[in-house]
Amino acid sequence: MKKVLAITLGIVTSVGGFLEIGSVTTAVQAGAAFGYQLLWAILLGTACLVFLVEMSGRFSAVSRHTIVDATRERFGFPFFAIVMVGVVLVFFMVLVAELGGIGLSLQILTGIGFPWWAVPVSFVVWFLMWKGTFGLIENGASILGLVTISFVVAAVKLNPDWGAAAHGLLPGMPGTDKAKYGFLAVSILGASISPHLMYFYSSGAIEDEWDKSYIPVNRFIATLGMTFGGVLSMAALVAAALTFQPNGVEVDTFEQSALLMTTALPKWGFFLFAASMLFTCLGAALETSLAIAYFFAQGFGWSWSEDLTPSKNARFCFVYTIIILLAAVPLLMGIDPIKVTLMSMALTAATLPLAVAPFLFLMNDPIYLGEHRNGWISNTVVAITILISFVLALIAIPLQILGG
Amino acid sequence: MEINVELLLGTKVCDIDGEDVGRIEELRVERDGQSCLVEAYFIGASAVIQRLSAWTLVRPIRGILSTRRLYSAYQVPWQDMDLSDPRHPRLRIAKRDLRHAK
Amino acid sequence: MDLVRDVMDQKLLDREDCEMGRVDGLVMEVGEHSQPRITHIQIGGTTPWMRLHPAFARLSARLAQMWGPKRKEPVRIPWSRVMTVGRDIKLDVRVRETGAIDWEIWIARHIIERIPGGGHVEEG
Amino acid sequence: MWIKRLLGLSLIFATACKPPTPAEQMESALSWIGTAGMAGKAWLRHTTPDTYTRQTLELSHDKLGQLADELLKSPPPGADSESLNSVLARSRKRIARLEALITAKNVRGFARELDALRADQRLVKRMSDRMEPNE
Repeated sequence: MKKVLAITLGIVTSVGGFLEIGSVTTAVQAGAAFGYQLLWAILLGTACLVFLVEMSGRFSAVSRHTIVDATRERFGFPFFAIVMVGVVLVFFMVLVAELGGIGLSLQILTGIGFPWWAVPVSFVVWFLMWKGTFGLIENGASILGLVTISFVVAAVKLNPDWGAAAHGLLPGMPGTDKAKYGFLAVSILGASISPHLMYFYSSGAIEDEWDKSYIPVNRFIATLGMTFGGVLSMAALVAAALTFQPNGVEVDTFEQSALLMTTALPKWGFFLFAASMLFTCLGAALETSLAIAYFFAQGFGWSWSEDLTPSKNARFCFVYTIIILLAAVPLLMGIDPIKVTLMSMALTAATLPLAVAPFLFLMNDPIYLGEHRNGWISNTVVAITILISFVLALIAIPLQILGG
Repeated sequence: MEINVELLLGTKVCDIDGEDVGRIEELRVERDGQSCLVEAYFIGASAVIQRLSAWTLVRPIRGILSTRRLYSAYQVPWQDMDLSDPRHPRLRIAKRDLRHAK
Repeated sequence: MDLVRDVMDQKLLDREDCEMGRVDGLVMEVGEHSQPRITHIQIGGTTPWMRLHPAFARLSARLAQMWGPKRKEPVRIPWSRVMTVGRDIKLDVRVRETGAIDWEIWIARHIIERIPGGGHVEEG
Repeated sequence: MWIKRLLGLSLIFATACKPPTPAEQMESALSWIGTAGMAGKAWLRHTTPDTYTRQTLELSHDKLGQLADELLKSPPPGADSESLNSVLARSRKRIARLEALITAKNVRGFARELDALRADQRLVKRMSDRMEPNE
């Protein structure tokens, strides 16, 4: 029974980590601008993610160590410190974007601007972490996140041309706007392969006390959970292609994205979109703050668990309290969350090699994994992901410098 | 004299004639009851592979790493290492007399 | 046993399996002719930062003077206290007596306990 | 060699940041008129809150204003800039009127104004299509 319930870890990881403001924004933008043509980027990102998440779970279940633990133990403090600076900076920006996403959802629902929501939203997120247990966050976020299935309903109701959609699963080059196409492809991959998801999942497996017997369960959960997220994100793209393209609308703002389902589901579309964004961004905000706190606690060997009372792991709780507090500041100043989102995705892409390269070593470590080491298929996938992430980094960094 | 092991890692080692040998990457120790004695120092690039426990990863592509230099490590018994200046460790023997680690 | 692979940066647990931090440094005693031996495990303070650059160590020392439990030296645990070296390193000590979690206690007392719902650290 | 190619590729992407051409501005203008149209249509079906719709119309109105100013400064080649300006100005006025009609809860007037806006959108679209070959 416990193993059946373990599926919620997969769904929460997927709903909060995969489907969040970043992937929805990029998917909707891509659909509006290029129709089905960028579906392949989501497919590729999802495929890489399935493998990486499976590995994170397997690593924790077999070795009883998280990926962060092992990164410090194998590579030593200096390398760990470099990863820490890069990763924590990016996670922080993602957190700002997610809190902003909650604020924007509330803004379109109530008409009150998102800066006003910065403090209440941050407080709620902090309070859930302070009082809640891991199980509550896990189950709550996955149940609420199921509202995103409306994306699939909307996409199907719009009668997409399945042949054309299938064609979009293969990469191609558009006739015009090559630069925008490339930028969106990079952003989609950056939004899909997000490292906080792997750290979160790997820590979650320890919080849920997985052992070797969970290896098959883990494989199933990782595949199903991430595919779930990928399908939802593709559905958002398809719905955007069918809704915005005929009207000539290029989506640049959250207000425009909110119209995603008003054609397909006239009665509830608007509210379903707002609710979907509200819940997924909430899940992602919890997940990202936890990922940051896990990162510090595991890297420095502090006690950590979302289930203990705060004073039992004071430094762990102190980290997320400070981080959430700081994340509210840019929103209070009225910085556009969508801009933060786009920037954080490009930066995620840029720091991806740092986060993914250790996988290649850790997943082949006989001391940690024994006979459960990676086979050649998984190793090839990691190698390809590292290669992709290096290319993404090379593309994303100049883009950032030039202020794209 | 006390030396911090973590700061010793990565320092360059010269042999008795001042020739460059490589960097200290790993220490082999023996636990003997309550104490922990240093048996040998490992110098060279593949000592890093050993340290990362990455042999399973490297072995299949051994053929590509044909250069002996990249692929070799020296094992220096504690008697042959002079740590009186921890920032500039020296061997008490010549480089050609060193033993390659397996 | 390989010192860097198996000991350095591993997690430390006390007698009751409480987390004590990680092996940030190891102290080696070198004599003129005697075999070198590992004498202490070093935790926290400036130790990890020194591995990055002495400037970071100075910075962390200065920050620690302004704030926190004001401990001057890194915590040192004699090697003779090591019980097992395995997945983690288990020490025959009580964590509260070593000072390894001074920061944890300080933050719990000064910040976490003052926020409603934070709970209390028990004495001892 | 491949590094050079990669750098070249990233430079191409970096040019995504260059100031938009008049043709791109035309597309943006169309996009914002389209947004106002979609938001209006959704409101007519009573499916979106009034405040949200007003805010979105206001956003479209402002963005369209900026784009119209820029298009006035550097008109797209091959387009009749006078009629373009007048149709953009008219669309803006219509969007502003739609906003007011929401406050007045005048559904019938809103529907009429929305149809007129859609007609304007088609007009701008035709202008934009005509100038495409010059790009």
